[in-house]
Amino acid sequence: MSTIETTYREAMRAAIRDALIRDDRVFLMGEDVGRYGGCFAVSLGLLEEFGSDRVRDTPLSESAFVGAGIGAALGGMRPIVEIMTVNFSMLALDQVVNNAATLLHMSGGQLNVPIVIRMTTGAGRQLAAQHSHSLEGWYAHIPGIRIVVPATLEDARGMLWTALADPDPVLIFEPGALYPMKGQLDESVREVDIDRAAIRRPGRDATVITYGATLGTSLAAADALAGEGIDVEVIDLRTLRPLDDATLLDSVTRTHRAVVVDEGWRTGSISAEISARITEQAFYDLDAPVERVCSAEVPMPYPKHLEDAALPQQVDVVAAVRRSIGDGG
Amino acid sequence: MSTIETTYREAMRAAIRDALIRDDRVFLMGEDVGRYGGCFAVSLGLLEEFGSDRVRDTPLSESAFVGAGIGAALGGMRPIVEIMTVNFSMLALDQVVNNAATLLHMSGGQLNVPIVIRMTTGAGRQLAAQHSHSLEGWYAHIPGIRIVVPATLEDARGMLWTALADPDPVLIFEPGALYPMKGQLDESVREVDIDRAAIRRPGRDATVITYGATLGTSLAAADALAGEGIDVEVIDLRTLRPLDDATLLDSVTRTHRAVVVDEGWRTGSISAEISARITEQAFYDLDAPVERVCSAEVPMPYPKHLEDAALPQQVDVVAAVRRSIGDGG
Amino acid sequence: MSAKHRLELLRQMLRIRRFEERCAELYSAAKIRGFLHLYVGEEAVATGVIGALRPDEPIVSTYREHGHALARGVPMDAVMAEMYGRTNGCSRGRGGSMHLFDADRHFYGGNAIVGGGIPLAVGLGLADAMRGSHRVTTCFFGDGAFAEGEFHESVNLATLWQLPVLFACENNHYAMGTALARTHGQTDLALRAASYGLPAWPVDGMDVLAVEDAAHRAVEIIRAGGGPVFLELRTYRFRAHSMYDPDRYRDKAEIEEWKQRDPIDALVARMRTDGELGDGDLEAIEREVADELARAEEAAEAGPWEPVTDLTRFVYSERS
Amino acid sequence: MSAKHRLELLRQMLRIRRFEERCAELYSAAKIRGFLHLYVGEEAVATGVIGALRPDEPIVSTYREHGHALARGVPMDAVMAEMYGRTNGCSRGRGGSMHLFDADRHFYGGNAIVGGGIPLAVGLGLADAMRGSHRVTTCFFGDGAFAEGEFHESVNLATLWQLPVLFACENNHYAMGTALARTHGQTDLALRAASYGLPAWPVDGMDVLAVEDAAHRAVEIIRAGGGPVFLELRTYRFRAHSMYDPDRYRDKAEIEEWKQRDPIDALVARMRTDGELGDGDLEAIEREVADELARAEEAAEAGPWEPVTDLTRFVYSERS
Ligand SMILES: Cc1ncc(C[n+]2csc(CCOP(=O)(O)OP(=O)(O)O)c2C)c(N)n1
Ligand SMILES: Cc1ncc(C[n+]2csc(CCOP(=O)(O)OP(=O)(O)O)c2C)c(N)n1
Ligand SMILES: [Mg+2]
Ligand SMILES: [Mg+2]
Repeated sequence: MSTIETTYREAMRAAIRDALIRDDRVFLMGEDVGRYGGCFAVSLGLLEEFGSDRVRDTPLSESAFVGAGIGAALGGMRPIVEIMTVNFSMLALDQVVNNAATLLHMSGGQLNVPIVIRMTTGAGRQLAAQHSHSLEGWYAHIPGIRIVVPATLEDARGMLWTALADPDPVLIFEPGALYPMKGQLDESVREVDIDRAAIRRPGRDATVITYGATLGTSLAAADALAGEGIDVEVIDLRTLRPLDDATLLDSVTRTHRAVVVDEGWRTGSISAEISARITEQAFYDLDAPVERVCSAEVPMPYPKHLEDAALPQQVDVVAAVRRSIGDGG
Repeated sequence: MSTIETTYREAMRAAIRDALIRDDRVFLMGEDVGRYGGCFAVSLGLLEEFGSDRVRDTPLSESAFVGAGIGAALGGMRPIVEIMTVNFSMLALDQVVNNAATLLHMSGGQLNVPIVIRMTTGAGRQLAAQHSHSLEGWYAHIPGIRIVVPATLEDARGMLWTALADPDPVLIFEPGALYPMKGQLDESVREVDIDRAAIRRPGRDATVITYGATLGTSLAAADALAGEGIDVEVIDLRTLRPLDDATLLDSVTRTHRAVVVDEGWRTGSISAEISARITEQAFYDLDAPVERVCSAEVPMPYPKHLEDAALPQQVDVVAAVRRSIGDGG
Repeated sequence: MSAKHRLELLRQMLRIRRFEERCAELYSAAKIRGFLHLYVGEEAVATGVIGALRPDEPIVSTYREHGHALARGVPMDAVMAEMYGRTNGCSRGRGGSMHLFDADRHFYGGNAIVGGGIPLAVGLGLADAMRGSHRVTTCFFGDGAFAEGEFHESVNLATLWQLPVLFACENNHYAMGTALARTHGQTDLALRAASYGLPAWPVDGMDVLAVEDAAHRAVEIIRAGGGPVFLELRTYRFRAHSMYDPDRYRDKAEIEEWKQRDPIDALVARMRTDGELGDGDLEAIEREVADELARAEEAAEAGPWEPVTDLTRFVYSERS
Repeated sequence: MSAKHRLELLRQMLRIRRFEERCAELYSAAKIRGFLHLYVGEEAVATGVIGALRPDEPIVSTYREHGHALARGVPMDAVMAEMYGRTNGCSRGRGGSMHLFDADRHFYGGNAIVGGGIPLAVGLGLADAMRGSHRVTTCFFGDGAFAEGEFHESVNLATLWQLPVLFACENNHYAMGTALARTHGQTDLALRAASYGLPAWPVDGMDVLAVEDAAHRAVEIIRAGGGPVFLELRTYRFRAHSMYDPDRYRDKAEIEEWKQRDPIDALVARMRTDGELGDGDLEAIEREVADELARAEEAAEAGPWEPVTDLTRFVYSERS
């Protein structure tokens, strides 16, 4: 297999470009996706290549253009709708919760909504209290939609096409902190499965379950712990709804210890759901209570030192794994 | 103490009326709260008594009138903003998540938002997929706001005044199915604490934790189980954010078994958070995994038999308690 | 316009009227549950507007949509079965009164979020525009919905992109219990719509011929590539907002005044003066409608319930 | 208008201009982080509008609000310290550039959700109206925000209830990289606003005297109980949208053209011809501004950091 050096941002762009080439029902729509090149430069150059009809700048009207994306999907298109940042998606939530997620069911199976909605999520760039939330886990509460979070170059490159092939609404959350991430990518990647979680690092002593921006944090923590002779398995959820319980439970029944790491606020987080499911289905296999490492429950403060303090750090993951092992010890 | 016979609806109305009398900064604002008398007749007669300035009909503009309520609160008023049904609150979520919940923090402690937002929640009236959600547990994920759910006549009568006295935003969720609920209410009730959960039925063998419309279901299940000699403690959370861990843990460490009952969808529900917290803090006191009884993960179907099948029923609670006890048995 | 055509308009309005009058009874008989919003008095709007559309032109409606569904040709038995919540209903019984759907007939519902369907119509229009089609997508919504942000954003988007969308605003002068003048600072809705830069004008929504004429002009503009059009259809609902509504907020005299302009009576009178309504014509239509309604009710009564085991079907598509 | 007053307007615009030019340098020096949106070129708007307000009249702004904060009288050192994220910042360092607040000076921020502050302004106006006050609440927002549903709902609400709100639309002809004509089907924003039923007119936002004059007329209407007013202030930002923006979407000639209309140069030229600017006056102001800026930077540099142990303070009020 031949690989190329690329970034997460370029991989996302390649995925969008590829989709626009492969299927003429596909189009990209959102604020500044065209002439500006995307607020995080993801769609840079696509307007020039595909024209303003298929790379469509929208007014500041989140509810209408997300709703229009749903309508276009009903009309046989395959829209990729970009919302700049998860916080702004609150303005379009009515369309997502009351229309995209319900139409198939309300219509008794008549109306599919094959829309893909992409948005940036997460903190780490000192953007403060209205630009730094991580709400993908919160969205995972809604039946009728699928939630995916690419954490690797391969998933950034491959998840979009799989999402577009899905007959139902798929939301892709892109951790803003990952856009500059560099690495090697297999050139042949075009689509990837989005049904299963992935074991990014096999291990025997404890299972760390995470996704998105905290995958890197968790892998670094695992390396650190390896130095102490603690062998940690790291699982990347990849899809937050529906959750791949099988992969999680198989791991936990082997390691008997689980730590969930998640950039969302702790209360009502996806971590809580995972903790509850593991406890429900593997209670007697657990040597220690499931640990959670989440963000502090605070609207994100601007200063770097406070933002760092609010976010899950490698030391927090290391400490949680140690607690889990100490506990059961 | 002298009591009166009243309904949940009348108790809410008395609470609003009382607040309008006690504090001239208080006003009620929302769609059809005035001339129509409230879509569920909660505010019937208040326009005539207090006038259209303080009982204010609004246009269909959820985002603007919720935002205007936040602004009025910043301006020194004590608004009670009514959103007809939780589904419609999606249109105002930007104002709740990005403004009400963040202003105090973003301003470094300068700006309080003493707003109260009331809305109807829940299913049971065959209103189908866009009028039947139970999202109060979902809202509990958001730091900066407080979430309360009155399940009794006393709380319907007393929670509003306490909420108005709170310097921060409080959301009151009123289960639509409870409005007709009749009963005796202590005439002297004016305000109630909203910090603690309440043990509605003491018991020794298992703890059922619930709130809102499923409190009745849970108490009925407890009675049924009593017949089998199973003594169930039933806790009414009352406040979903912040959760009163102490009361829950104290009970579970006594009963060693917990079942959470919640009308929200199971995945990412408040039940998941409670399950995770109990496991984290009382793992070694548990004789069985925490059980959850939630709604089926489906946009609510219209027909009665399907709606019933989607909602937590007494038999489901009974079965969960039996599982919990059988498990540990 | 031929007498035959007017007779068709009359038949259509009567189908809607009789269907809904019966629904009110069936609601009291607890055969129909949940929310039920009747269209009685507004029949000329659905009949006139949808009469001007081709059968393959998409329609997006509201929770007050029985009239739109029937005018579009969704079979009455499928609509009635839906009200009953049976699997032979047009939404398989899952939707009920507020969620009538019929994909084959390009009827996109049935939306119970006020204003929630408007962006969907813009999107359906966008899909056509991107395929180079000027097929008209019609969106029905009310005077109350006009105040929602989704309306503003949608009309701007459709105008900016010159999409083939007909905005059919059913101004029945009330949003539930709130009168037009307590919803809008400026109550001339056509005037306000025009400010977005699209053709917009008010129409007498109690006169089916005027509505049909306006709709024809509107769709001609749109099909010619002239972009979206806004019609303010001034009408009135004779009954309460829903079966829950005691209707305390309207003055009875006002209701009576509007009833004098009943669109069905008006057309009948006009056809009589023009000698277009022969003896027994009306009775004949009434009989046909009564028969159709009786059959619909039977079909609904006989319709099977969805098995509880299928509760979670249609949350996601079934993968083959 | 007195020469002295014009000199004040000049001083105010220069304070804003020099402050922001320095912020751009401090951003490159990594003293300021996150998003930084500069107002350079638009100073006449904040200076003219806020100059017409009383100090106790509330202001609601956007993420491009340094100019509004300085014009309102938020001390420059408190603003600079906020950009640095220090506890002596006007938001205690928690907000940064996009979230400047000063409750004592009735400056309500500092909102980074486009359009998000507009309903807040309506609410502040509602609070005053309910107390019988016609104190003017001013809301600044852009041409892009005009497309948001929250704008539509808010203007209708303010007009319907005749609230004392000044809608100050800063039309700088771009929403980030999207030109006015690609955001709006009808680009005459004042015309569209007028359709809501409130007084609305366009103003040359590059001429501080024209802005101040228009603002005076607007607040007179509002204080007299005439309800809300909408001003479309036509202006231009000389710099990129934010420090992240390579500004690929604007034609350099267009930028140059607008720079010919620099509001500061324009006022200086005018005062010179009117003989209102004595030798050294300008230099004197520049010196004072430079000193103020130097002191502000020192204060920011010296400002303490919030201890990490206080991270979760201000999520909820501290109960006494
Ligand atoms: C977003 C939203 N807010 C409120 C409601 C409750 N509601 C249902 S219909 C209605 C009135 C709508 O009035 P209008 O748009 O004029 O339509 P009409 O009912 O008069 O046909 C209201 C307030 C809703 N369904 N959705
Ligand atoms: C709801 C929302 N959508 C998108 C953004 C990202 N964004 C920030 S500023 C901006 C452009 C706003 O344009 P305009 O209202 O004209 O104000 P200007 O920046 O020109 O002063 C955009 C798209 C945001 N902050 N909030
Ligand atoms: Mg109406
Ligand atoms: Mg702009």
